[in-house]
Parts: sequence; structure tokens; C-alpha cells
Amino acid sequence: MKDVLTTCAYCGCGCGLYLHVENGKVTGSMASRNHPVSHHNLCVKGWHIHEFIHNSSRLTQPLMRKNGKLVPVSWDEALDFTAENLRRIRDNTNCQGLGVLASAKCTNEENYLLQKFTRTVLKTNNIDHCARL
Amino acid sequence: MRSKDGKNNNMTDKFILKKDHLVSFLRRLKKEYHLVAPVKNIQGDTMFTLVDSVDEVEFDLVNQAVTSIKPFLFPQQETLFTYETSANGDYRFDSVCNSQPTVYFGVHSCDLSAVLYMDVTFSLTARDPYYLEKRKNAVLISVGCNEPSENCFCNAAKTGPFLEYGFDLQLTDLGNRFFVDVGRATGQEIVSKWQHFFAPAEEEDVKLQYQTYLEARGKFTRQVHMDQAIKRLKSGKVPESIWSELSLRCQDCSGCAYICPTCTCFSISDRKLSEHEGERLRSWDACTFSGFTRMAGDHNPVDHRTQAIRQRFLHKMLYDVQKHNRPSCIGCGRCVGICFGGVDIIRFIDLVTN
Amino acid sequence: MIHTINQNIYLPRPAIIKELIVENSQIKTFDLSFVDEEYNKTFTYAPGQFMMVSIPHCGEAPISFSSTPSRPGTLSLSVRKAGTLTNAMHELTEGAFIGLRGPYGTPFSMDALKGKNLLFVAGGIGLAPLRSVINYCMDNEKDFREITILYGSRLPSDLAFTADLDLWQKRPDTTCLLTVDQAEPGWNGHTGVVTTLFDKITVDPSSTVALVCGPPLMIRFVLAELSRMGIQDEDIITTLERHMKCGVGICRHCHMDNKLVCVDGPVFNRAELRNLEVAELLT
Amino acid sequence: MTGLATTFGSGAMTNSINEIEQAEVIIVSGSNTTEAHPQVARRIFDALDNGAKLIVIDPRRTLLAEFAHIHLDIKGGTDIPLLNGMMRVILDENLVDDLFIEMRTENYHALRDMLFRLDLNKIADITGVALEKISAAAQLYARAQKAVICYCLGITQHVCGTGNVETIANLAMMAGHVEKEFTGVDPLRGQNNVQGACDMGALPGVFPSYQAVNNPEHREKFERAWGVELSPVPGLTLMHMTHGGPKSPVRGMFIMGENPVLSEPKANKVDQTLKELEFLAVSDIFLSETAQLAHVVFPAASFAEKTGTFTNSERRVQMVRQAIPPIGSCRPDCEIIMSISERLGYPMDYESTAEIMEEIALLAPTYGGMHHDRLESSWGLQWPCWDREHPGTPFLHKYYFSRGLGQFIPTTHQSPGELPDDDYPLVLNTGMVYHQYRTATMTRNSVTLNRECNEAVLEVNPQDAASYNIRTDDMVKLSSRRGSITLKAQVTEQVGAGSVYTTFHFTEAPINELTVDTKDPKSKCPEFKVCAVKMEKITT
Repeated sequence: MKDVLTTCAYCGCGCGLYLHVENGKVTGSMASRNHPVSHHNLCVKGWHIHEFIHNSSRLTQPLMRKNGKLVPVSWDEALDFTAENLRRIRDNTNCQGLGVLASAKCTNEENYLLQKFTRTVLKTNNIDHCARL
Repeated sequence: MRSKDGKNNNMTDKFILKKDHLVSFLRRLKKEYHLVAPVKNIQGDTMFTLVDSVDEVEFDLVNQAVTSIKPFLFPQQETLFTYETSANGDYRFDSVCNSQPTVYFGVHSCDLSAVLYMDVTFSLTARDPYYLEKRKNAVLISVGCNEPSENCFCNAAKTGPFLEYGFDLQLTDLGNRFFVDVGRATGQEIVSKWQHFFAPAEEEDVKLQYQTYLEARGKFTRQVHMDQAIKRLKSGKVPESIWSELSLRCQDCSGCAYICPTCTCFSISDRKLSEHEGERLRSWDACTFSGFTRMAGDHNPVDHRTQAIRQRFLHKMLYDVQKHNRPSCIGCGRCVGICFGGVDIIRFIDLVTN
Repeated sequence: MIHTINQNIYLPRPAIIKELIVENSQIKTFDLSFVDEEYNKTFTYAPGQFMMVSIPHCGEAPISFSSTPSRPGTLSLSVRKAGTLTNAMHELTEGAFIGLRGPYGTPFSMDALKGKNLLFVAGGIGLAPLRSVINYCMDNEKDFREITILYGSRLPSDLAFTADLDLWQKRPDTTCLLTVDQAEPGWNGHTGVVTTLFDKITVDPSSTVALVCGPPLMIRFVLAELSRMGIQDEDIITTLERHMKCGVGICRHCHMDNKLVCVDGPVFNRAELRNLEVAELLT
Repeated sequence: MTGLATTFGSGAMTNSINEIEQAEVIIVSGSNTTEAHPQVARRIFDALDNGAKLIVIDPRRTLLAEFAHIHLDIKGGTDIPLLNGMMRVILDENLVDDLFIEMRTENYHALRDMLFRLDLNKIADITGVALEKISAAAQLYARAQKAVICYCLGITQHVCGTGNVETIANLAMMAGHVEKEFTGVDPLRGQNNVQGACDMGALPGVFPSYQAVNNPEHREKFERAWGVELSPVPGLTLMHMTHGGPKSPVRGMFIMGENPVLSEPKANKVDQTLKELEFLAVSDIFLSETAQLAHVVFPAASFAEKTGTFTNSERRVQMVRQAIPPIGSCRPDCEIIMSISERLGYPMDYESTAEIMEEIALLAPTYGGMHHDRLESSWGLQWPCWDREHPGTPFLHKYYFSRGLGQFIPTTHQSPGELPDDDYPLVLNTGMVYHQYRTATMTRNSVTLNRECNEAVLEVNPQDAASYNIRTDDMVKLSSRRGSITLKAQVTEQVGAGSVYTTFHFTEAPINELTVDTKDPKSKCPEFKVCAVKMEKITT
């Protein structure tokens, strides 16, 4: 049983909240009292942010389209297939044929890595995200 | 039990615990109980925490914890039971309850009063096994508040700053030592079992404790006229229009209910784990939500646009007074200043009494 | 330490659907019995009470008894399709399992009805809890005086419990009148809202107890009409429907001012409802 | 947020969220704050209780508008004439902050000349707001000592979005309402880390910290750090990538945690474009509408299952801490990216996200002092934070603007890309509701949130409702030139006559199949807020 201080993943306010962990599951969310934004309260989304984490419709394994259907595969198969396709399209299109969407929902580190990957490996500046929404 | 004039005390239930020995006392307790205590983290929030090591945390008996111990006895989300169906349609249920003997150390008077209120809620019309199991395993060591915080009004709610009953042990900070009141039987057992930590209180200590209590009572900065508000609500003199005015400002966050030590509304829902398995969860809910009363088919007997906060305030300040002869607001002040629309219980009381 | 708690009020008992009766396109009646034979023998309930029904992955909902305890061994719940759980129930077939816990709620006080003329007014699925009382009274007919039943539905094809209605209509000591809001081809009966049937009956307000159940709007108009006829508030009894989670007075979803419908109700007389903020009675 | 970059030099909130509660006058423009930014709304209510005056500029009667001292209920897409009108009033009333303009800004004369040519009566006509109200609002704002302007997507999601923002900046500078605590211009960022994603260079034209890819100096810096040659050509924007159709140069895509099928305008085009791709990989936590079209789907760890940082609307960089191990065989996106990169011959050997942050600090000057250990023991740091000793910056533009002098950029009214006509007589506006978030992949999988609101409704003004014979809960078919959807109507005074409003969260009513893909030429922001539609009642 523990409470882990983290940052809400819902909106741009960036509330500080504690995720309550019980037997390896997140079972609650509590507003930080002294956090400069949340200041002892969260909005309805923050108070219930733990609810989606263990939802049974979460993706839990890599999927690949086979015969038109998405079926579970191993990580290696999914990663190899992805690398192979990205390489092929990159090389066949003179680095013009790939596009990457980063995410305003992912962390800075992830966005940094993804743009670095796009620019260094895919050799294109075709990277963007939903910034305008 | 403390008498009003501080004299004629039965000396056998008053003890002194030196502050130097607190950590080793807690270390002892931890060998037989889980220990939950208010711990201050590096960011400065004080939270009731299941303590792993008494040496590695900073106990904070002064600042009010972010929440009461409600989440330990009545968690935000708990599994009531798991269920299973099989191919022939069979439908089976397996009840789940996790509870260990636990000492809750450093519980402020208001929060302890809230536990006493929850005891009633969870056993009056029906016995709630999940709460009562945890409660049965709970040892409450409370601490009186020498310095009420800025939003505290337990004096008005009559739930603090010190208590006369309900605790197993009650500590009063007397500088270099704690004055210890023994309440329920488990408290007595603890003192007997680890008696080398406890010296009988001297007459001087008793006087000082009483003086501390009197001084604390004088330190409240908020004037909250709870009795008067209750009287006005009882007399029916509060205009109905007040509810729509205040409800318009309610932004449906549920924070007031979740942070409140006596709010115990809950919802029950199923979580599918696989095609044939699932668990039934109980989770905190708030009467301020419109989904709280909405029925299948969308009919809603409560118009939350105009009544979102009516039930919450009236339940605390009127219905519980009618039923139990006391309000269920314990004056902890946690909801004060946190409302997104500026509608907290002190605002409400002010509005009703003016 | 994980262990089973004895007498866990939240734990449903498995039950099996013995028989399924399609009342109309929206309502089905489920005749049920507990899987535990011993429990079946000791299980009792009273008209007006309800059970919390569980369906896997769908949670629970409160459903009133539509059967009468005066016919031992029958436990029927009549369900109208309204939300997730009731829709799932309608998908079930005979032999399927559901979970049940209860009975809950304050029932109709059958003792208080003794020696009275009884006027039942129901709309749609609202006849379900009243059917429990009506059949109870018929099984104990010597205890009660005249029985009058007024039942309305939207369309003739929406009339539920038609087998019962036929029986009731055939009884010499019972008046059972039907009405529909909107006639369909083949309907020769009365058309109009249920209050229009009041013109067809005579009521002695001093010796009559009225029992009312139906949609909120109907309850409002019928209660007003009954009061106008001079029936005392204490003798106007209705049963209310609310969103419920625990069924035992803790979760507070069914709050109605200082009352909780699950324990203080669902049966209330009009005197109890006066001075309360009751959605059904607000104009 | 292009508009603020050109005027102030930095496209972010100039204040901290907490400062708003101390403001004397608050202008809220194009933001349904109580629904979208509750913590900001909370500060606004606190400010109101402290005696602040509130001006709301919104075509809809939002909840905040109920509490406004002045509600300027403009016609959709007429923000520029309204704000220009307010500036003209400030000019006429002699409320211009001359000293501020003299010391801190440039190009004021161009603005003034433009303002002098304005006809205020005509502005009242265009905006539909009485001159007295415009004048009162302008004076209230200009006379205040501490005044903030909060705006959101109602300003930016227009064909003239950049112009709208520039006009707001003009107004603030003219009144001298920048550079101070409790005073400034505050764009409220929609998503939790939209600020960070921009800061990190997840944009076609810039590296982290907005260093342009076509600036040789900047490029060289990153080439040295990353050890490879980098393309100097700015890339394609999201709209170019997702709306190209079969002729799009893009043949393969990698999408991390976005759901453009539901979130982008003219969504059927996105669907079509993505289906045409030779290869599509999506990494997400749920099987979103976009993931359903993919060739490969990676199960990503949620925010509770990984470590990193988010940057909020007030530029505060904060820790995201791992609470539980990834569920199932999920992996954090960092690991996924590193695994693919390694397979393509460019191993990225980071031991932790803290190490990634060290590299960011090295390359992005505004994040220069951001290290996990510092963020770990505090409530985060607000950029710019130049080095390890720097305490962060609660409010921007003190003493000098990020670009040096603040630049006035005169703007003129530009009609929305599509206006109502005989065939499509109504204006459709879109937005969000409180209980749902974005394309609702997370919120709809949350029991409580979904209970509170799980269906899209079309808000219709009572006047229109009467003429279409529509009542609340009736089903209506809403069509534009691009598609049609079916949803429930709700009759409410919240929308003005001639307008309808709905939300974009729900896949059952994918409103973006109706919206236009005209966009602001500078920011490339699509015009979600105005398009022409027609409404028909569905009779059952």
C-alpha cells in the first residue's frame, strides 16, 4: 500500500496528485494539498483517473494485422516488422515517405526521443502532433 | 477520562510518554501491528502512510494530513468480491476482505470523531462487513491539537481540539513529553504490555495538560456559527432559492465529498476481468453528481442543476441532527477553500446565518 | 490474509430462471428459485419489497417482487427494459443463472389494509409490485373488502400481466378496468389516461385505501385526484422507484431529503411524503 | 500559438495559474473554462469573490458567462473586429499606456493608424455586440492595474487564429498589461503535455526549444550532439500527413498516442488517407479508432506505469512517477522507440528517462536547468530555467520580451472559411465537456466519468428549436457539405440563435466528419469553431 505523487494526465492545468496503489493496482487518486495548481482539489477527471488504468479494454499485447485482422504477436515480431517497413519506405522514398505523429499526451522524454528518432533514423522532419487542438 | 476541572482524576489511566522514546515505542508497536501514521514527504504534504521503517520517515503530528484515515477504513475503491461464470451458466461469488491489525497513530481529534460517525453509518441499518472488519482491527491513537490550523473549526463542531472518548490512547504534546489518556480497552492493553515506556502522570502533568487544552481552545481563528446554522435550518427559515444559487456554482468535481472524513456515499460496479470472470467494486461516489440519482432510462428525481449541493449540506447539517442529534460535519476544514465554485461549508454556514 | 466474511450483505446468492414469461415487448417476468435448495425453503418476503439482481459484468439493480408470498415457492420479478442490467436480463433464457440478494425495503403494511376497500391504480410496469399485493389479497380475500383495479398503459399491446388481468376481471367481487393512452386496431376498451377511469367507479373515501404505482407523472396526477376525492393522506400509498446501489441504507443513492427509499420505503403513504422534496409530487 | 511568438517572442502563458486569483479584471475569450480548465476556473471564481470584474467573450452563454459582469456574445469568428473596437475605445478614451509602448514595444504607429480608420458602428454590426458593451469592457480592462486575458481554442481554432492571438497581444500591450505578476496573456493549453510536445520539437519546423531546422547554426548543434546529418527542410504538418488522400507523399506512418481519425477535421478524409498507407504503426493504451486501422499496434504503458515529465500550461515541468509496473506486456513509449531505433542501426542507450532529460537540458536552453533530481524534490520548475541554479520563471516578459521588443501586428477582420447559406443555414461550433477528455479513449473507460456524460448532444437555441419543431431529446440529423451525423438535441439558451454546438469526444457522433479543413495559414490550426450545417429532425 503506497501513494505515489505524480502529475495528472488529463488537461493542461497539470495538477499534482497521489495515485494510491494497493496490491499492485491503482485504486485511488488524491489531490496534493500543497501543490501550486491542485491545491487540495482535483476536477472530476483527476479524482477518477485511476479508473481507466485497469480497464479490461486496455491493450496488453502487441497486435499485427494478419489476413485483415489484428491478432496478438510477440514484441519481437511486432518490432521487427515495424523496423523493416520503416526502413523499406524510408529507402524507397528518398526519406520523403514517412510521417510521424508524436503526442501531447506523452511525456517530454518520449516526445524528445520520438523527434530525435524521426530526424536521425527516419531522416525526415515529418513530425507533428495535435498541438493545435 | 478527563474531568472538566482537571481534578480528581483517576491516576491509573493518565501516563507520560517521553518524546525521546516515541520512535522506539512505535518500533515496538510495529512488531505486532501495521503502523499507519502521518508522514511528511519532501514536497511538504503530510499523508497517512503505512510505515515501512520508523527510522526513515518524518512523522508530522502538527499539520493536518491531506486526508483523514477514511481511505484506510473505507477505500476509494475496494473489491467486494470476485465472480465467475462457467459455460453452463453457473454464477459464483467469492468474497474478498483484506484486513490486518493496524495502529493508526497521530489521528487528530476531528478525524477520530469522523471514524465514530462512520461506525454508525456502516452499522445502523445494516452491518457493512468490509468496514467493520477493518474497524475491528483498528487501534486508534489520537493526538490533541495544540495549534489549530487556519481552517479548523472543530470547536464549533464539538469534535476537538481534544476528545473525551473514542480513542484507544490520546496524546497531548507537553513539550518534551506526551501526556497519554487511556480510552478503550485496547489502549489499556498497549500501556500494560509496554509499560516501561509509560510513567504515571504527575499532578503537574495533569494540570499542564488541562491548561494546554484551554489554550488550544482559544487559538481558533475562524468564527463558525454551526449551532446557529443548524437552528435556522431546523426552523425551515432558509429559503429554497439558496440551493439553486449555490448549485449553479458547483462544478461537479466531487472533491468536497472525497476529501471529507464523514462523506461515505459509494457506488458499486462490476469490472470485467475476462469473459467469465470479474470483480464487484465499491468506490467513492458523491451526491453532487447528477449520475448519482439518475435512473435507468434517464429519469432523474433530483434536478442537479439547481440542487447539486442540497443533499450534501442538508444531510450533514440537518438530517443527521434530526437522526443522531449532531451534525456530521466534524469541522476539519479540509473542504474550505478547495471548492471550484467557492461553495464550501463555511461559506454555506455564513450564508445561512447572515 | 484473505478470508470469506460470514453474513456478507453484499454477496448475492445464485438463482436460476425457472420460467420466463414475455408480458409485452418491454416487460418480462422471471420466475426464479435459489440454487441452494435449503435457502429456498426458508426464504420469505412481503409485497412491496425488492431484490437486488446481479448479472455478470452488469452490476446490480433493484427489482420489486411481482409475485405474492402467499403462494409459497414462487419468486417472480418483472422487469422492464430500461438500462444496462435490465437489457441484459432480457437477453437471458430459462435455465440461466442470476445473482439475488434481499429482500429489502419496507413492505406494504398488509395489516393496515385489512377490512378496507382497496383501490389499486397502476400504469405500465407499475402493476408489478401491486400485482404482488393484489394476489396476496385475493389469496386472503376474507381479510379485505372490495377490490378495484385501474390499470393503464400506453398502447393495448403494452398491457402486461394479461393472464392476471383476465382472472381479476372474471372475479365477481373485483372491479378491474383497463385503459390505454392510444388505441390500436382491435381495441374496444377505454382510451385515455388512467385518471379518466375514476369517473367509472364510486369510492367511499372513509373506508378506502388506495395503492398507486406507475411512472412519475402518473403518480403525481393520481395522488392529486385521490386527495380530491377525499381519501386521507395516510390511506394513499405509493411505491417509489430510485437508483440504488446497496439496497440497505448505506450508499445513499436513493436519498429523498432525510429519507432513504431503500429502507424508509419504497412504500410510502402520502402523509410521509408531504413536506419532502419528492420528484413525483413536484409540479 | 504562433500569434504570441510573433508579438511577444514566446508562445505560452505569461503568468502562473495561481496569479489569476489576484487579478482585478479578467477577460476570458473563447474558453469554456469551467469545462476545459477547471483549475483556472477555480481561480477565476476566487478572483470574483475577491471583487474582480469578469469579461467573457464567447458566442455561447457558458457557465462563466453567467457570472460575467460583461458578456460580449459575439458572432462566431468576429474576435478581431471586437478586440480592435476595444482598442479604438482605449485610444479614444486616452487609456493607452504610453510609457510601456515607448519602452517595450515597436510598430505601435501602424496599429494606431489602423485603429483610426475603424468605424465603431460597423464593428457593432459585424460582431453583433452593442457599442456600449464594447466600450464598457474596453474601459474596464484598460483602467485596471492587474488584468489578465485567458484564451483557449475558441480563439485559435479559426481560419484567422493567428490574427486573433496577435490582436489579443496588441490589446494587452496597448494597455500595458504584460510583464507583471497577476497581469498578462494566458493561452490555456488543452492537453496535458501539449506545451511539452512543442517544447520538445515534436513539430515539423523546429528542434527542441524552438530552434529552427532550417537555421544552419541550430542544425549543426544537433548534428554534433546526435552524430548524424540532419535535413534542413521543414517537414509536413499533421494536416498534410493525414489529409493527403491517395496522392499523399506519405506512405508509412508511426503514430504515438494520438487518435487523428476522431480528432481531426474532415475526419472521413483522415480515415481514407490512413487506410491508403502501405504501413501504419500505432502505439496507444486503448485500441483507438486510429489503432483499428493500423498494421501494427503497440500496447503502451499509461502515465501510471512510467517515469518522465509533463509540462503544463503555465510552463511548469513536473515529474510523472511510476506507480505500478506496466500492465500485461505493455511497454513505455521510450522503450518502444529505442527498440525500433536499435533495429534500424541507431541504438539509443538511455538507462533512464532522467538520462534523456539530461540530454534535453543540454540541447534545449529553456530546459537548461531541468534535471529529474531537481524536479523530484520540488513541485517542478517553470521554464525558462537556464541552468541548475536557476529557480524557474513564474511569469514571463519582465523587463524585456522574449523577442526583445514586443511587436504590434495590426490585424483586420477575416470571414470564416465557410459561412452559412440557404442550403446550410446554421453555424456549427464545437468544443468539449467537463467529464470527457479529447477523443475520450481514457475517459470513456472510466466508470464514473462515463456515467456522468456518455453521449454527444447538439445544443440548439430555443428560437431555432421552435422553427425546426425540435424538443430536447429528439434525434436530429446534422449535415455539412462533408458528411452527416445523428445525435440528440438539447434545447438551451447557451447557444445563440442561428448556431448549434456539440462536442467532439464521441465516436458515435464523430462531429469532425462535418468540420472544414480550412486552416490558419500561419499556425496551420484547423477551423473547428465555424462551419455551415443544416439540421433535420428525425421522426421515428
